[in-house]
Amino acid sequence: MSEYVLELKGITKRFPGVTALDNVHFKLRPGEIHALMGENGAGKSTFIKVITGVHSPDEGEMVLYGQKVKFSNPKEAQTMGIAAIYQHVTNYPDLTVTENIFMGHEKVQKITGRLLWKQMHEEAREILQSLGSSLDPKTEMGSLSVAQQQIVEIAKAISTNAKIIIMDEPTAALTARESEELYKIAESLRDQGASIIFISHRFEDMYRLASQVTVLRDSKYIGSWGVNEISNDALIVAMVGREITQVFPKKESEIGEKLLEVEGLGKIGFFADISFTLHRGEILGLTGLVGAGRTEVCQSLFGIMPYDKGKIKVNGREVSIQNPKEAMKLGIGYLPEDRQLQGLVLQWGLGRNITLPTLKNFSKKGWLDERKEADLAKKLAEKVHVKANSIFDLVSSLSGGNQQKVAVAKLLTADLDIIILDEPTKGVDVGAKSAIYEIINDLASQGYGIIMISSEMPEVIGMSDRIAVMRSGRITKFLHKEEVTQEAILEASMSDFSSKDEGEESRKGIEVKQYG
Amino acid sequence: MAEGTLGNSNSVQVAKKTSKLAIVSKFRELGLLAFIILLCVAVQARNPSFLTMENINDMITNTAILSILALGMMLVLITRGIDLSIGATLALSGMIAAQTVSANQGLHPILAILLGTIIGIVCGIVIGFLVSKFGILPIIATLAMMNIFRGLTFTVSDGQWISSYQMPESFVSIATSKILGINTLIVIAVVIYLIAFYFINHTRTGRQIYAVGSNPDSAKVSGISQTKILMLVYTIMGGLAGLSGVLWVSKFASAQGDTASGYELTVIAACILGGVSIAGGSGKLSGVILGSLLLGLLNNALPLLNVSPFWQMAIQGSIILIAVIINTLVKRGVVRNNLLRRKI
Amino acid sequence: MRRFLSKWAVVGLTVAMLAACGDQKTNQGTETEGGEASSDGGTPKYAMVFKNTGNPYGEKMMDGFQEAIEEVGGEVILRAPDQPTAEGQIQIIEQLITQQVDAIAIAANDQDALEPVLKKAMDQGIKILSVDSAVNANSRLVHVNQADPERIGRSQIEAVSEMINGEGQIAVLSATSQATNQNLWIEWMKKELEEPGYENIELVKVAYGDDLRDKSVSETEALLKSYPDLKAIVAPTTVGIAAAGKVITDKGLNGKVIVTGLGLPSEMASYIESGVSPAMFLWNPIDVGYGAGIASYALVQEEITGKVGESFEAGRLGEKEVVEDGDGTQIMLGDPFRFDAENIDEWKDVY
Amino acid sequence: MEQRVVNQNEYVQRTLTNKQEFSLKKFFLQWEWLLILVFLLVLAINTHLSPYFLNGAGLRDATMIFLDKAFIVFPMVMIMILRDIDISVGSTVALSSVVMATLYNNLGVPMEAAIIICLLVGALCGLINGLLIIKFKELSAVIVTLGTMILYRGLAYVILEDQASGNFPEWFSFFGWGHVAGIPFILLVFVLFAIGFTLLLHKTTFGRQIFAMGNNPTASRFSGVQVDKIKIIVFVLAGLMAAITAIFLASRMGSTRPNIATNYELDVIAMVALGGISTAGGKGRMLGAIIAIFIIGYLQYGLGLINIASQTMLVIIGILLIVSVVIPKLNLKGIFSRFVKKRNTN
Repeated sequence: MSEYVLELKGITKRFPGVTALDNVHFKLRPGEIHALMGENGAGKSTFIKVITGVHSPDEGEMVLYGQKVKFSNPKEAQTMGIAAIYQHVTNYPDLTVTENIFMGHEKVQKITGRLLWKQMHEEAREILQSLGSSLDPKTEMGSLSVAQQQIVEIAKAISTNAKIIIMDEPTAALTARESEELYKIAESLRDQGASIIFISHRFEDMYRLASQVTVLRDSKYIGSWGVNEISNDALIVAMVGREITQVFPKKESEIGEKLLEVEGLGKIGFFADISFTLHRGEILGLTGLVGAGRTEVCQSLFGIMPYDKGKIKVNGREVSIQNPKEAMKLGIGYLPEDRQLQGLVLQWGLGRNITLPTLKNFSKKGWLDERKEADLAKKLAEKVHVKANSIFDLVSSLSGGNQQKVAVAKLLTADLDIIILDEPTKGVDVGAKSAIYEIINDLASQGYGIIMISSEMPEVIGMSDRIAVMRSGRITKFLHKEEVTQEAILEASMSDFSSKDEGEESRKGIEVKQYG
Repeated sequence: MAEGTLGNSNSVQVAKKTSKLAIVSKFRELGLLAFIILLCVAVQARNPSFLTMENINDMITNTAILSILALGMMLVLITRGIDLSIGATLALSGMIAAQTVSANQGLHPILAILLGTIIGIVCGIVIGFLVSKFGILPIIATLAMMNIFRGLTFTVSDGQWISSYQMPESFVSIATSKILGINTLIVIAVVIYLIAFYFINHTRTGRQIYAVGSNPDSAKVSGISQTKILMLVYTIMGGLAGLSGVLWVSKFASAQGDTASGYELTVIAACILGGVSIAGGSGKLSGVILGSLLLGLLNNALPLLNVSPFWQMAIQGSIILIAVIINTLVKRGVVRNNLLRRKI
Repeated sequence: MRRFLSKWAVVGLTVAMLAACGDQKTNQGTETEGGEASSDGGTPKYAMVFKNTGNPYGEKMMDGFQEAIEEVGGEVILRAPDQPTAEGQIQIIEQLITQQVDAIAIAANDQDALEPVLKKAMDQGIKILSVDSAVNANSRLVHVNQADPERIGRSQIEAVSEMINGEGQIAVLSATSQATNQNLWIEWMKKELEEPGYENIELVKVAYGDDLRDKSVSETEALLKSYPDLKAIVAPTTVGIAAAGKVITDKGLNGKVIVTGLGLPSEMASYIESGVSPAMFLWNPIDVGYGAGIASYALVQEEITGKVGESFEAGRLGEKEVVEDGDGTQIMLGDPFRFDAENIDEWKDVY
Repeated sequence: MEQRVVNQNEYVQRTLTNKQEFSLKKFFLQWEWLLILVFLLVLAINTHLSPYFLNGAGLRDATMIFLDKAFIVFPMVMIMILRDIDISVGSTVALSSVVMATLYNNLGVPMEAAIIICLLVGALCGLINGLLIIKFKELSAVIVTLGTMILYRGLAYVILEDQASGNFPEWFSFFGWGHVAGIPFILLVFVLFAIGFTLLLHKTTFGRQIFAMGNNPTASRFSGVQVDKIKIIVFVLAGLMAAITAIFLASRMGSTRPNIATNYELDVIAMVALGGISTAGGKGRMLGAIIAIFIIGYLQYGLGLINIASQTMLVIIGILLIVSVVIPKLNLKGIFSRFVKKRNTN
């Protein structure tokens, strides 16, 4: 047993309606960086929440340093030397870096319980320096960039002198340069004898860092390999679980006239020089890494966060879009990434959710015609095959996939031309996935123009006619269906225009690793 | 090599950032201070008797109670709460304390203060319980308790006032006596502030108050009990209100049923002026002191300037609104700076 | 378990509170002479509505009213809104109308705001009289006036002038600037000051303390600052005079600046004894209430109708006559009573 | 392979019912029934305590006493469904009425015009609240309206300087005192507004969108609901209704002054909370609030008839408010635990 610091056997975790983890195994050697790969919704995040004691598993056991353990809360895990850096940084924006690092395990004088600021600031400074950052520990957390906050999170993990550090998509929001910095930190931690679980669905991370890789798919354990034991393709198959061409039904729709033209769209701090066109019946895949600015671009198109530079033309007519209502009037619809927060009113029946965007369609002078509403809701809910008994079933009671279908149905009520889908299959089970693909294709063949944001390469490749790759706020490459390959996309999404010099370096670095 | 360069560039960035932020965050206090000084000069010009040692002393003495209450309110606001019941709590504890001392003249003033504080604490606990255990909106809970406490005050007083002749000299002298030549009220306020300073800056619990206000969710992950903190905060608020009740009664040598009705607004105003954020998480003692001083100053100066009493409310209201708006604008500025700093 | 706790707590809380109002109800009961019980319209009902609750001056007035009604026999109802507002008094009067009381004596928070509701009451045959602070003439039969405002005003100036032996600056610290009584009195003070003999007395300012402790205090302090050689402060309001007395005492100006005006003996006792206020005035609120009680009885018995010249036997106050008062009529209870070191002891515990 | 299968049952055409199935249990588990019960209880107790209570004319005219502030309840229900709160309404009443009176008395503006302007002032106050709230989202409605609460009343004092201003024309007293066919005019107006607002909240797209926002502001925004616009409208409505209250109140007192309608906000919030509008937003019915108005109104009236001291009423109303916000939370827990137990047994 001493061969592994951490071993999980047959972990199963169920949530109402969905099995998040199904008999998952995992072995972690001391001083290794272990990549945990899988598509969005494969169960990676749930898995680490189990390790860190946020969730307690329904089945299976966990062996830490050779003895069985059972965490009832995060603190226990922490004291046992497990620290996690979560995907969405969780910190105290109003407090100083030092406090964020030491929150929960402050240094206090034995008797008086007085906080020892000097020591904490000192130690904080040291840790940060050991991470190659010279942040002033006294700065407010809220004023730091995401990358810097990540570093503080890592510093926090170190300050608890954790033996096992879990990084959940740490590079998601970082530029190439920042990621590179992070890689170095991870390596130095490993060299100091810490074991690191590195969650990501990006190959470059794995190639760059990991010696071992475990793959989850659809909340099941697929397998564990040494990084150089397994070929890229085999890994993709392991992650995606099917020959890519199979799942995505050929769509038979011819591309029509221009619907949407975007010229030099920009918003300070989020994206710049975004130009592209969208045609009837076309599916434009918009990919790139999380935080590359894809969502921001589309939300600007939909009027959620108004852009401050550039032109938008709909059907050749120049328009300005200040709020979602205007966008919808222009025939633009948007399926948000986070359906629970942005997409649906969970406390409502699915019928009401479907009709919310277009209440005026079945109301006379603002008076609702509830019968008409119910009929329409029924029609659409059936059209997208929502699994439910009544349109009055609460959305919160539906599975992720069905919730997503309801969200899609919302778009069908309005008379739209352009539909923007932000991660349409995120956290959706395989069955529902292919159903949603079907729907998307139907829409395309009905002459809608579709923009599909997705981080899942197989999905993008399988669905799109054209693919725009974004990188830190800019479109770096357009790829046509024919020329598309995973490498091409990776290449484009890793090239870093923001800072030429280091961009070159890091790019080379990656290429080496890939062909090596 | 690469590491080195990275480190440097990083450090440069950070240095810039901190200095900028330092300015921004200092901005409010400084601005407030500047405003206060300006006001002083203006008033002095109009009425030379303003900046006399005696008047300053009066001013600070009158501000003492306000500042004590503002301190408690700051803690409540930091946890994203609000307490509208303190005026009533103050009246209740003041009334009961006064009745007690008038009943048995021998009672040592310290005991009176203790009694009042305890009554306040009880009131605070009730509110804390409603807020933390039942998750009732603080504003609703405290509005209701304000009614109840006020009603109880009238009830226990049975419509009577407790007048100065009924109070033993020892009790009245709490507010008039001097310690080391400084009025006791001021001394008490200072002591409380010193304790508070230590508490919120140098103890875990103190920092946890900020943590809960700043990000309740990660506070849970860090194993901080929100219930406990809320309980604590409202209890402290109640305690301070109770204490203030006794001081108030002793200061004016009279306890009435309608003592300090509507005073909670002044207190909240002081906090907001001091830059305590209603969104929770942030608030400085220095700010609160300045905020209280500014209001104390206004109360003292407006009569000296023969400003019509009817303008005072309007002035107060506008000052509050302006203060909070400026505050948010400054915050936005910071955010925007951070965005601009992001390279694309 | 947790749920149990919380549930239990709420119950506890509620019970505690209800208990609180419980005993409140009871001591109300005694005041209202079993107002709940008597539904038989036999005994006449006399109601008094004061400005606001929790005001000892009002409490004393109500005591006097009650005493009077007990003498002549009848049921007493004593009410006051929780804040000194007209809305509150309107509500109460509506309720009294429904209870078919025979007479309402009211100390008004607003001269005119009560007119509609009081007229409604009178239409239903309820006898309306105002006491202490009047309502306008067409919404009352008669006003029971604690003391002649002219005498109140003049006698305060006389007293002050005597205290500062005829020369020096004086200031007035009043209640709110709309308080009808105070304003009337201040008018008379000014008139008196025009009389010969006051040439050396200068009224420097009329300040308003709004009957709030803290405000009255800072107003007083402001007066002392702005007028360093101020000789006396005249405060024709109980809160104001007490606050002034307190400030003078704390600042050790005892003897330099004297305080006089109208105040409750209980509130002023310590300052009169200490000499901060050599003397001050007030009529006896108990007598005022008593007078109002008898007057309402007389009205109900149709002894008087509120016409000038009528007169009635006002119990221990002796014969009282209805006299003219602007466009209305009033019953005058006589001069304000002077309190000083000699007599304060016997009064400070009375009211 | 396995894929195909899934797809198969994906594509089995399912049908959903669009008929709301009626559950008696659910129907009777509504908060409103509890309220009606309480209401009857109040009537019963009062009738028992005071012989004057149960008397047609009395009950009818009692509404004239407490309905004035009730107008503000309607918009407040919407505001609290939106998870906001407006504590400046009392001051708005004061300001708008004071403006009206001053215009009429001091500036010789005809009363009709003065009334219109009064309404405008109220609306303006609401508009200012709304704008501040949407422009400075970082500030909670509490703090904004706290500021304007002080400001508005302050302005009222500036205008009237603590004087009362009255002697309106004869006909003006009709608002507060007039009867139409034996029914108080104010009651009629109230009923009209009650119906209007109930329909507005429960039968129109506007109302539907309010509920959406109360439950999930973000999702509403992404669904094209014009969040800011609706917020402003609601706050303007609050100001407007406050102005209407001001008119009735001024007419009732035949005059006005800056300190009228103090603490009205508390009474209104109490009514709304008692009406079962969840302070967390998103839930609640107009009907509940309307019943609550009459509960509190007749409770105060009844207690008044037995001459309960006003301070005691303060306490009782306070307790009523606390209990009304605590009870639902307890019930929820209770129902939930029972539900769970059933699960376990089955």
